[in-house]
Amino acid sequence: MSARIGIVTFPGSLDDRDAARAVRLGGAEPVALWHDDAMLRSVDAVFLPGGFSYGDYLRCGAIARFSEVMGLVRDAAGRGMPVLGVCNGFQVLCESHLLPGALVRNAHLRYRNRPARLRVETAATAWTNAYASGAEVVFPAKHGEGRYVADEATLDRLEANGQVVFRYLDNPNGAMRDIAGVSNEAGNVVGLMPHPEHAVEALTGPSTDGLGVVASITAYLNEGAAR
Amino acid sequence: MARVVVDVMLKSEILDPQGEAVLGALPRLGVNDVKSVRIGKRVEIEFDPSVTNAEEQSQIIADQLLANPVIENFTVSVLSEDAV
Amino acid sequence: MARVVVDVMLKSEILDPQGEAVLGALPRLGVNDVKSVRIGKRVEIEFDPSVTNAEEQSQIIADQLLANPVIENFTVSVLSEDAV
Amino acid sequence: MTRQMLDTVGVAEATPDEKQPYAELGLAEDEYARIRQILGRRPTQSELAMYSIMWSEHCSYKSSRVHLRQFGEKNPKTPRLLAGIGENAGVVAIDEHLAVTFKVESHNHPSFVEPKQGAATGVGGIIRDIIAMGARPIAVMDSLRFGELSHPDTARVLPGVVEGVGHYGNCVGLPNIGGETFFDPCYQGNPLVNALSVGVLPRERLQSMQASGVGNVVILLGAKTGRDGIGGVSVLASATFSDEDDSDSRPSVQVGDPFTEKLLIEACLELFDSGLVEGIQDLGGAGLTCALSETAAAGDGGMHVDLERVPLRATGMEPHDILASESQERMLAIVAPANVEQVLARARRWGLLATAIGEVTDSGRLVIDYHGQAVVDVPPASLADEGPVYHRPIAEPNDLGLIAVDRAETLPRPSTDEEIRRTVLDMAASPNLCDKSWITEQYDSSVFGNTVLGTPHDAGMVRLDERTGVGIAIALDGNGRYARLDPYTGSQLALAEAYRNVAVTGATPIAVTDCLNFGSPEDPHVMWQFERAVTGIADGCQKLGIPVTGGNVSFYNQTGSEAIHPTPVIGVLGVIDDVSRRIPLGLGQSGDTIALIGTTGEELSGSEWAWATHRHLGGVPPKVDLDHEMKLAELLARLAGNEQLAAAHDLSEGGLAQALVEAICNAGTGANILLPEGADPFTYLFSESTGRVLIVIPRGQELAVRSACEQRGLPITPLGVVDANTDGLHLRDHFDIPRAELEAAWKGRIAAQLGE
Ligand SMILES: Nc1ncnc2c1ncn2[C@@H]1O[C@H](COP(=O)(O)OP(=O)(O)O)[C@@H](O)[C@H]1O
Ligand SMILES: [Mg+2]
Repeated sequence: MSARIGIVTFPGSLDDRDAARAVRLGGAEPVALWHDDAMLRSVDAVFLPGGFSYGDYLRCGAIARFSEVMGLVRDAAGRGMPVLGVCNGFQVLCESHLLPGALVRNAHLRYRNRPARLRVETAATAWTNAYASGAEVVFPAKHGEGRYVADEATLDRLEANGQVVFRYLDNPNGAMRDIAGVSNEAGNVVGLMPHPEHAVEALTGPSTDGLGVVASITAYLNEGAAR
Repeated sequence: MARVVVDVMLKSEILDPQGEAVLGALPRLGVNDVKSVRIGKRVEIEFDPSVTNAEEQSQIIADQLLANPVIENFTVSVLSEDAV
Repeated sequence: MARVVVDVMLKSEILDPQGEAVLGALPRLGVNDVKSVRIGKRVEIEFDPSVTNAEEQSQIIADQLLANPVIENFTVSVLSEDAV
Repeated sequence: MTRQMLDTVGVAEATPDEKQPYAELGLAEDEYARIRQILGRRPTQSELAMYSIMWSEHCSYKSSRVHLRQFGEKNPKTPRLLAGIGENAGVVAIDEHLAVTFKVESHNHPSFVEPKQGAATGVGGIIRDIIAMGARPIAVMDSLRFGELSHPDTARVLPGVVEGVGHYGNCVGLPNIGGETFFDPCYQGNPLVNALSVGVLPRERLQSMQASGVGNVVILLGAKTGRDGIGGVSVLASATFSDEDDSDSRPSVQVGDPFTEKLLIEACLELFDSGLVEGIQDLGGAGLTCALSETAAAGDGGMHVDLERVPLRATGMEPHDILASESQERMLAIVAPANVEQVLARARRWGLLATAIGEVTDSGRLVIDYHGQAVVDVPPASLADEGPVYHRPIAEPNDLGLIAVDRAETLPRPSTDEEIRRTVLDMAASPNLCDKSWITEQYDSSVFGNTVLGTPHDAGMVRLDERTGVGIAIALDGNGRYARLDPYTGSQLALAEAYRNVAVTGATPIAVTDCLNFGSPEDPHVMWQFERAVTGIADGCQKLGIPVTGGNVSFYNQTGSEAIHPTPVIGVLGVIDDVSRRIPLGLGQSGDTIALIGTTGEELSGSEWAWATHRHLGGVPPKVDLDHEMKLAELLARLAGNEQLAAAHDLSEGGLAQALVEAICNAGTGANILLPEGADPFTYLFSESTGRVLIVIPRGQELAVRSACEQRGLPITPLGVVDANTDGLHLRDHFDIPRAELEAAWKGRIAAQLGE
């Protein structure tokens, strides 16, 4: 049976359909989750897509944190369920304290849309195990508030624990230590600013590298099932 | 050293979608008695100790740079003027 | 009716590129004596007249929603508490 | 009169001699007289506000209507056209299941006053037109014109406009798939911001704006109503209550809330899919006034509204304020009584306000009550359809003869290889030809995952259906300079360019939308330009066999007596059966052949070269040959279908030189070019003769492509080869320009000029 990946739609989510397409192209089954529903529909993993949840009006992701579904996601993540947040989804995870740090206004103050070259720093997460550590991938990066910040002690800890998952090769936003994506300590929760779900078809994306994310979660879940 | 605060708020007749979004989220925190939320900018300006006309200069900065007169109002307040 | 203002500012150790940009633009206005500019948010909350614990509620709102403790500090001030 | 006393229909009847500020509201004396005649009494304040808005140039098209009729008369008949001019946006069939709706609209003046919000709400407004047809908006485009790039006010207007276009589109989740950016001093005080949106719908989901079915409920969806953009109508307040000048009653800028717009999109689509609405209309320029009168007039002719039910954002709003407000992100739905509960529930689920404010009647009148008292009682068609029609005087500008003989072909030209080489670089760095990434990087181009071609391609292309691969391409083009020289030819040049830009992607053009940006219609010279431009477009579309499906007129783009160049902006929509067969911009692979289709004449008048190097505008614009354009489009579609082209690029401003620069800068390889025997290098590189396309032919296809051209009588000239070993541009016997030097010239100009 293929893995069931829940994709959350908040009011203002934009990439929910695209995330579902990526999941489908990667051979898993997308399951729509609604922000206001108090159920996770027995999904095996959760994907928080990009967009502007609640308009991103106060701070990106700040209001989405209070949704019904995030309460469930927080509990499930605590029990080890894999959770991925992309762009706005990453912001929601940071605001929900499921991931360390915060995402603030790009240093150059503009929204910028460019393909980003990234290095996969660790394959030891639920969402990156299909890549080789150190592999180079290209995902579109497009955001106005994607500069990753945390205090120095936190950054040192992330580096030491192998929680820096993706690093920019050409830092597009001033992120500290070129960080594009991080994980929690257990490695089941991952967030990144660039969009793997927009790099799944040669026809529409700068690469098809994003399929690796779906391959990773599928492999991770299969392995779990086998155990 | 002079510290000045410039508060920039949207004019009352201008839609403030940020404020509306926060207002809409408050019930989720269990807060139900708020009538309105408006969100603006707070700008803290720190002048060189030698400056004596910090307020005047801040007026200029606020008027020309910090506020967009078409949609925003501002107020200038001097926090401390202990210039030598 | 109770009106409360919550000021939210980036922590001092967090780079504020918007403030830097304003600072950088000041010489063009002929202002050269500014040492620093920091830009934050000013949130004006208006409670229902019946509310008696506006300050307390504002603390909660600020702490949980208006400010992100990883990067921001906040202060709450009650402007008028002429609730009946 | 005091604020407490409502100007009701009864009061109006009782006080026939009350002085009314109709002139301040922009109504002529005879128009006011006609209103009195229609009503058989003086209008109430609210009615006066409604007539002044609906009979304004913006809403009634009173100066343009007599000319725009040509579109209807000359439009080729095509079974593809499911809805045309007069609807919120034209709808064209794509295949037996899908249809597409698209339209371009201006938001020029608001974007000058408040660039960011003006541009943002321009995008928001055009998106709602698309929703109103029953479609899901799937992309946006923007056509922007500013004063000189180096002018200080451009540094205010341009970043604001771009931020507004980007912010709104990005937040509402629509990819920006292209547009144009043009600088000319004539736009200094009148920047042009034209926004296009396109949407897709299953054919059976097409919606109408009719308020029919007596007893059906009128529901207002979306944002609360505030004092936004209550332009002229504030006169009513000031004229009547002169002693009370609080800032609250001043008209204000409209602020966009893309988040609410996104909720409107999703909620409306759910309502359509569940068959819950009978009619739908967006609230645009004239707010409730327009939506109520248009839906009522299009339906059974009667409607009753309780205005106090409209949710308000501001205090102290009077009935005429509520009716005139241009608050954004609102729609009006007509719903059967049995469905009202469901509609309200769906809206609630999306966190969207929805309020029943009235119902359809068979009275033949639009009756609006405010707390039980009638403030409006009018025949709705008198507002919506029976506005004044002007036959404005027309006169050819007297300077045209002089301008025509002042030909750019006589200007001094670069002659040595070094001078020509320098010119290639200077032109590439000129504001109109330089790379626009600083702008387009602020736009999301890939959300939805269906963008097949976006910036910097000649046209944007999106996939409509993942299973069949069917897609559409759209290009948006205009050239005010050509139109200034000759508005008839100029508008056809814009049409031809947009048509060709669609064709070079491999798509087949099928429909047109247009935004006509002009000066004051009260100036007979401007009216002449307008008439010529409309005729040019109508004739051109008739010839090309593609209908004009809708558009927008923007007059009064002038400062004092100085009008902008007449600037028709044309959007052409094309269809492609399989988007994987699209032709990209670029250079293909090393060893591929580079060739030019079309004929290069000596046509430099109105060209970018004449302007950029001599600040010259004179002569007659390049000739248009629409027969040729049709053959060219047919050829390109065929070659794309056969996968016989590796790349293609339309030649436009800047001619062959600029097309080569762009192709090289968007490819990893270089171009090794040999100009044809006897060609004058300068003319060949910089002439702006139309109907030309630079193509790249994969190895082994040269003969097939050549014979396909010859069969159609299309001249093809081999120009050289793609060469991995050539660095940048190698023009044999003349000069080399290494890639680094080309890119340094072409890129970064806008950022540098804006100090970033
Ligand atoms: N304001 C804009 N918004 C979006 N795309 C733009 C804008 N300005 C220019 N572009 C894109 O930049 C590219 C070059 O523009 P242009 O030279 O006008 O193209 P063309 O001459 O083929 O019409 C095109 O892909 C166009 O869509
Ligand atoms: Mg063009």
